[in-house]
Amino acid sequence: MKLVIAVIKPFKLDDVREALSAAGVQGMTVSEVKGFGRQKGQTEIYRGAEYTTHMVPKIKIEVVVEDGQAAQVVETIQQAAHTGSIGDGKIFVADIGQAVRIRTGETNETAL
Amino acid sequence: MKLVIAVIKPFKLDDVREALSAAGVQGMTVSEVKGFGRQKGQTEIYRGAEYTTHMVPKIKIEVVVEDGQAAQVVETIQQAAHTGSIGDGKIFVADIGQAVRIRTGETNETAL
Amino acid sequence: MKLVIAVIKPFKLDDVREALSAAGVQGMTVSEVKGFGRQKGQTEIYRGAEYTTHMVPKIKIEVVVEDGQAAQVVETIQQAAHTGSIGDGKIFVADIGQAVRIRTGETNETAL
Amino acid sequence: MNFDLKTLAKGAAWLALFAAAPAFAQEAAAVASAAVDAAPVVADAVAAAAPVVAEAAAPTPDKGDTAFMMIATVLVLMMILPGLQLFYGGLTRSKNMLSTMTQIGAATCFAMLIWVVYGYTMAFGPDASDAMKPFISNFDKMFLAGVTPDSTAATFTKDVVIPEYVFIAFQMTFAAITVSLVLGSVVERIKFSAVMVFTLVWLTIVYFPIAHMVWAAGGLFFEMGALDFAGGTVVHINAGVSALVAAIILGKRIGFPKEAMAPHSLTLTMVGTGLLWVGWFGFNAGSALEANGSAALAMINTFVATASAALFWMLAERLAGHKPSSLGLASGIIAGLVAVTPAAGNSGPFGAIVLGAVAAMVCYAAVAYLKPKLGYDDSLDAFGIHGIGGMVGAIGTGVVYSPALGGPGPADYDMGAKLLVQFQAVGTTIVWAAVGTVIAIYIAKALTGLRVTPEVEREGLDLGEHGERAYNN
Amino acid sequence: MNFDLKTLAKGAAWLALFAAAPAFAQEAAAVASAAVDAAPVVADAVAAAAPVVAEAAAPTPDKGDTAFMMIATVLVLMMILPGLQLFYGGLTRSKNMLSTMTQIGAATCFAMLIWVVYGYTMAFGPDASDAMKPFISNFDKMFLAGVTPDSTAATFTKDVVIPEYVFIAFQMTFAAITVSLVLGSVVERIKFSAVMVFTLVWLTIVYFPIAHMVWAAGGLFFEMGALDFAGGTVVHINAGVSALVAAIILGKRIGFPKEAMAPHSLTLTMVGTGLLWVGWFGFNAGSALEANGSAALAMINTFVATASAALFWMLAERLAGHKPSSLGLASGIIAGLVAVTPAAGNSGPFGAIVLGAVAAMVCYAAVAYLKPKLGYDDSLDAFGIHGIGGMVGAIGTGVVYSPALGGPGPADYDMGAKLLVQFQAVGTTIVWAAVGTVIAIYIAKALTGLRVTPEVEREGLDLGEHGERAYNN
Amino acid sequence: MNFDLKTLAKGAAWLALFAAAPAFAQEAAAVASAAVDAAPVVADAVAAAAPVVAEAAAPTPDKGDTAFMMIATVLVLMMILPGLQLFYGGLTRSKNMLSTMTQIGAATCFAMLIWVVYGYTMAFGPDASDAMKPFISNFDKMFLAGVTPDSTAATFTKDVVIPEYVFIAFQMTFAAITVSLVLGSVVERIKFSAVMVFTLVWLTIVYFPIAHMVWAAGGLFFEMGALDFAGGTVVHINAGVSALVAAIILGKRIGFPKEAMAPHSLTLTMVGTGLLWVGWFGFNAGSALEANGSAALAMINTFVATASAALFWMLAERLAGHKPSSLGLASGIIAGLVAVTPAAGNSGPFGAIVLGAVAAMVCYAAVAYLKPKLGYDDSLDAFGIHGIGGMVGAIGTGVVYSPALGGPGPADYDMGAKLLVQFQAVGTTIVWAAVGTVIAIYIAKALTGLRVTPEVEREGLDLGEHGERAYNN
Ligand SMILES: Nc1ncnc2c1ncn2[C@@H]1O[C@H](COP(=O)(O)OP(=O)(O)O)[C@@H](O)[C@H]1O
Ligand SMILES: Nc1ncnc2c1ncn2[C@@H]1O[C@H](COP(=O)(O)OP(=O)(O)O)[C@@H](O)[C@H]1O
Ligand SMILES: Nc1ncnc2c1ncn2[C@@H]1O[C@H](COP(=O)(O)OP(=O)(O)O)[C@@H](O)[C@H]1O
Repeated sequence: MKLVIAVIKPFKLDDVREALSAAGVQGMTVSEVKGFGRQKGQTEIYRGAEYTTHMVPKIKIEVVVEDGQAAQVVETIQQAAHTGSIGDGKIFVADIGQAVRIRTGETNETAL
Repeated sequence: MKLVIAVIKPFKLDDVREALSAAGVQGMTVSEVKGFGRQKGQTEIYRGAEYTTHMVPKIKIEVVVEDGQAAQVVETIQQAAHTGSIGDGKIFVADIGQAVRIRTGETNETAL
Repeated sequence: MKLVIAVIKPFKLDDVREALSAAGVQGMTVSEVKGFGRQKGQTEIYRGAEYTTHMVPKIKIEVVVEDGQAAQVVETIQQAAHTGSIGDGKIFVADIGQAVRIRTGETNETAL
Repeated sequence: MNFDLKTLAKGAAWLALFAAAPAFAQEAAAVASAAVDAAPVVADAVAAAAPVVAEAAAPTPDKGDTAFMMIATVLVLMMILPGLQLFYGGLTRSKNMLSTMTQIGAATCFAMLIWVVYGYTMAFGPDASDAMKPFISNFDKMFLAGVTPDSTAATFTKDVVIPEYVFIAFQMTFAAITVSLVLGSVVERIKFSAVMVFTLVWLTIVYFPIAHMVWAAGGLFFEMGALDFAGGTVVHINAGVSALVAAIILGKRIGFPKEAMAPHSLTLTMVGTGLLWVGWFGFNAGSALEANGSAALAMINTFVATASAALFWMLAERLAGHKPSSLGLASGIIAGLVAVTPAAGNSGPFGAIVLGAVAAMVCYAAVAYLKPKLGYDDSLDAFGIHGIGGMVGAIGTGVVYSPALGGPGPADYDMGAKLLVQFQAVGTTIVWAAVGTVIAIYIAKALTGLRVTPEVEREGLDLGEHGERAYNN
Repeated sequence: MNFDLKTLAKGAAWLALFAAAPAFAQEAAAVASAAVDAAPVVADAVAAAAPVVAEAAAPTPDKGDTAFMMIATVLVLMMILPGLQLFYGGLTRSKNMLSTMTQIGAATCFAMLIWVVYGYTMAFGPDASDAMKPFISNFDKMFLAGVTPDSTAATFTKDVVIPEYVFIAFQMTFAAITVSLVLGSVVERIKFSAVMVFTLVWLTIVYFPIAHMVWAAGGLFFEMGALDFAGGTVVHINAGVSALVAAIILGKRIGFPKEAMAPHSLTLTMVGTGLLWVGWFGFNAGSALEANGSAALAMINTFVATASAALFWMLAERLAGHKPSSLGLASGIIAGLVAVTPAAGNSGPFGAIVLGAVAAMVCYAAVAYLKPKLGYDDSLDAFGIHGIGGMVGAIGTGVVYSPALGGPGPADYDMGAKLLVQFQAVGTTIVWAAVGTVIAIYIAKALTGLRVTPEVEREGLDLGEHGERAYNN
Repeated sequence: MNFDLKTLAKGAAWLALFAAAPAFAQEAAAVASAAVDAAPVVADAVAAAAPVVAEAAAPTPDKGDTAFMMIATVLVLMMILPGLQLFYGGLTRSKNMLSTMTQIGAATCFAMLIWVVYGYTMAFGPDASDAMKPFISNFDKMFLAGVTPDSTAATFTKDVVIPEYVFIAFQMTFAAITVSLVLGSVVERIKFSAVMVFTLVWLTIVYFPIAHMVWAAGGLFFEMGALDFAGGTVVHINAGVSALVAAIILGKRIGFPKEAMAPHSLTLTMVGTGLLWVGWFGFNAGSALEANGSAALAMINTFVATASAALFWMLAERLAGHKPSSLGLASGIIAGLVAVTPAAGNSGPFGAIVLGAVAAMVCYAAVAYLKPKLGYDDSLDAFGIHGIGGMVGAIGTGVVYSPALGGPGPADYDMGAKLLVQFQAVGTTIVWAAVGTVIAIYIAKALTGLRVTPEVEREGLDLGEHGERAYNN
């Protein structure tokens, strides 16, 4: 199985989730992260003290899929999360050796 | 070494942590995430406007263990986090090639 | 490519980020996590009720780099995050099979 | 950008004005301080309303009244800062929290300055020509010319007066909260600079005239004998209708209604609700202008009508098959307060309880069913609660005023006739507010562009318009 | 489910009542407005306490008193909304924040309606039969029958009166806050519907009678000459004991005491603490019913006793080997306010300071040592602070009242005798409150099931009972 | 550690004192209650200032004044708890929120106890020897000896008095807020125990004397005829300068200015701002000591000067090329309130508007340009806003007081002379405050170590000093 990790712009989450569901993905895990990269953060000023946060709010999506499904999932995310402007984010793919559904004890593909 | 990733119900965290300690796990890293899956989120209504959040609050546990320990750790988590109802969560296992303890510079097994 | 995962003390984030930039890392993803390990949490008391949180606030840094760069990145983080006191944290390295830049569709090394 | 210039202009303008002020004051000093009139309520108060020229024999304020009115004034300020800021702010998304609070705060400050420069004289100054009289007063009291710590304002009781500065301050807070209420429908997308321009224009062409019509002797509704104890027409219908019009012109928020836009902190909304209720006693009881039985009646009504509305809103939620909610409690409290505003001193406690219950039910329907059907985006339901609730209150006041229902009306009270008057006042207010708002909003649009860019809207107005985040670590 | 029906029923019931009300009022209109009595303090106030029939020669209110009492009333409301909501809510877990605030808010609204329908007449209405007199008044003033803006209520000074509506409103807030205080021990697990039923029953069988006993001429404790300036017995002992009984019947929260249940926002608890202190001046000084020296004494005592308790609670924490905490400061402030309530006008400033210090130490011990030992789950320590603090205050008042300790008692003050009376009053209140609460809680249980399901409790009452989250993005 | 012992000591000390108190009181009881003097304003008020021995023919308080002053006192408390706690706390990082709120809360409580023990008599007690008279009163009123509910304090109007307990309480809140303001520059790194020691010493050697100099007949500045209506010198310059000195001695926070130290909740800062504004009316209008035209003038000025300052601060931000910010609005509001404090009853509304505008511009410059240049770390800009704003206000008052500018000054007002006096008062205050603070801080350092360890500072004072977290789940 593959673990697809996607870091995207927060307001794109709904689109990506819907696209993935449409693509038959049953589940995913989402977390709020901060991203550092080419996209520069906003400047905030408090009583003249200027802070440029290098960190930009992002959403990280982790989804584990069958090996066969991975390519399509990456594709789907890339399209759904795309705006064309700097900071759209990344998709990374890693191997997962084992998966278990806690409720049933099912393992691997059947656990997803 | 193996990275065991478990997504569980928040109120199960204490049980899982204790079970893992009992099983000899020395450390773990925990984060608050939102989960999307079979379990449906609560419906919230604000002045008649209905929102069904597809995302359910979950806890993600990441624990790196020696290869030999992995099976038992997965087992332990699965039992401690189990309630039998939808949304109990998943456990995923991935490979870790290297580990370092920042404080001492120790590496791999000794770093855990 | 390699995914370098580092769990460090929150106040070390700036140092690490700067060190990594200096080392030529273009981007990274950061999240707030809670750590469980040798370092014990603070004791809080509310009206005589004592709570010792086993969880200590930590920062998790995830950075994907070319295979060749990994060793140096680990090295850099280890030095920048080091204080020598318990709870400095860990660094883990895993394999990444594929990387995509959402904005351009570029893949692998060029996507980082 | 726009704001930059405009603010500069404004700044300059004021400085000029202020320089001029003293001069003004001097000339005017000669003028005897004419006691102003502020009778909010019944025609037969006109007697008391006749300007009384201050002289040796002039009545002096009772310190009990002065103390009461000063505190009442402070309470109304608390309704705005921090009351309304929290009530509205809690309902927005966290990325727009500061923008909401800042728009309310700045509009309030601006309204105060406008008020002392020319608002007060427009609403409560000396009589204008007979042609203008029904709509505004004349400008002789610009810069509060001639007002001194000894000048007094009439109340509804013959020979009972309060310091004019207190009356000016009390009415000033009414102007400030009314324009702030309007903002509830446009937050999360309107530019800060647009809010400032809108405030200036809207107060001038909508609020000051309507305040004069309702509360000043000679005012249109006042002469008609319309019942409006504490400003249901001037404040709530006025703000609610203007909010609706403004929201329609401005258009919906990006993603509305598809995206979830849950309140970022109902906790703060509840806090704001509590402070609004607390402050509302200054608003309603204070409108008696005296610490007397009429104020006491207004006070108890402001308790029970509100309590009733809060519970009936939650009841309405149950009837609609939902859970009774905290936001329901809060919305009911506000709806009840709005409805009882014109009725405060014009109803018995049980008339007020029924009025509150009806207002809650109607406002709930407006917010939960009417709004989705019509599809406009009134972000925080300024129209659904203040507009609708204000109308229920204004009409209902004509009913509960009847002695037959325990109201303080005269034995020979003619409900039919009074209801007609109430309807006329409401109708005129609706039209006036709607037209005035169209003008004000389009002027703001011309000068500032009115609406933030989609990027700013998406990222949040706090960062985009003010360069700040409401919450950090 | 239950709530649905009950609320409906309630709704219907009220509408019926309110329809009936005016009729009532009319009949009663003939009745002269009998001035009510509210002497919280000493037996020799009975003089002032005798009902005075309004007539031409009747005294009229001083506007200074009226102004003061109206503001005092508003301040007490602020103690509840948002004061108590924040103090209690901040101590709960975030998943129960709205539920806590909503239970307090709705109970308060319901209490207000019950008060004007029959609560006021039960506590402060015309004398009942000699047999009933020590416990309740009669029902002639149901629906505030016969009360008009001109009716007045007596104070402790002969011929000094205040508008009856103001007195009604002032006392109404006392009923509302007392029942709200009880909720502190049951939040995070009690059903919203159960809270509503409990409010109705508990006010009727516990609060109204005890308020009558303490404050009405002819009332049991009043005739005994028990000292209770602002309601230490009626409000705090009463609420504290009821809270303890309710908590025991209801049972512990899931996971208590094993799981960490840290306050979700001590920041908000501190805000609530500040607002409670601020509002408490309306509560304590207002209980003088006049803007006079007695109110001034109550005010300064409410400052210094509280300051002393706050610091001594933190000192107690140090003595116990812990860090002085913000929650300690807040808890000390509340403990001091509770303890000084009965003593406010019955002590000199230094007696008050000592009283506050002692109350803080004792309450700290109760909360930090007694509670764990006994093992009950009083979620927010309503008993530990209001119950225990109230007892320390009630007994302590008998001590600090002595002129020998700088108190305002008569030169020939017999402390032993007075302490006996105080103990009797406290004892009776404890028994009455305990028994009444058992009844009220079991009725609520029968009608609503009392406690939420484990799933709802685990997920939080905000979502489970109200379908909302306190905090979103 | 230190705190442990010291608190213990303190605790013991008080208990001793309090035990002694009544005795004291008794002896003193013989002494007739000398009416105190509190003339904040002009020399010719000295007439009213002469101590009036209470006797049969003594004037009795007007209930309107008493009501007003009691509420004004309560409003000032609200400025501190929760007002200032939120304004300051919101600006700190979340890890120091409780520490900031607790330091303010505990310092306030401690100040209240110190005030009744010996602060009041030092500032407003009977005349001391001619040598001491300009600086402090004598100690005859320690423990409020001889004060009863019937004692009265003079006002600025002949034969108009208020209950002495009210005057004591009103002034008590001034002492409490002033020391709390100082803390704004040292939070996030000073030890809690150090705050307590500093409070004790600083009030004794800095605040009480300066309060006496400004407000007591015979006081240095008072006799000079310095204009300070509500305490611009005593409260704001005093607090601001002390804050600066304390911050410099204490040193910068770790990571300042490199690390981002964004306010953790501007939302709460805005709430605090609103409550401060609301409460400030008690502070400014209350300083008239009567519910009269002078209070009314102070009230309207407290509205318009503030509104003007808020908008001009945002204008200044624009001129500096930044976005107008919510913190700008809040800072402007505070700057305006600070500047209008001495001018409240000493200016016309338009003089106040100009004063507010100028104060905002100057304070903005001080905070945005001066501070970075000088490089000291005044965490929350207590000096930049209270110190600088206070100076602008004190000097400006000498200008706007002129009748030529619409001020209430006499026709023959000699601005030059008055300005000289104002400068002298300001200068003396600066020196006195600076020297006194150096002493107080070094004593605190000797006893407590003054500053927390780097570990505690890094982890946050909430956990390190109080063992709590402000926010949990
Ligand atoms: N090497 C990396 N490892 C992990 N996350 C990365 C890496 N580079 C970028 N990211 C994540 O992707 C986000 C977007 O990257 P950025 O360089 O800002 O824009 P773009 O994706 O358009 O090149 C960053 O905010 C960060 O969260
Ligand atoms: N394919 C997946 N990849 C990553 N996380 C998943 C995946 N499927 C489910 N999850 C996580 O597991 C949680 C539980 O899954 P769900 O389908 O709701 O119930 P169950 O585990 O009982 O089948 C989800 O909320 C989500 O966080
Ligand atoms: N086996 C593990 N798997 C995942 N994370 C771990 C593991 N062990 C420790 N950590 C993380 O590293 C942090 C520091 O570890 P700790 O044992 O406290 O100190 P040290 O790193 O000095 O040994 C922990 O708080 C936890 O977040």
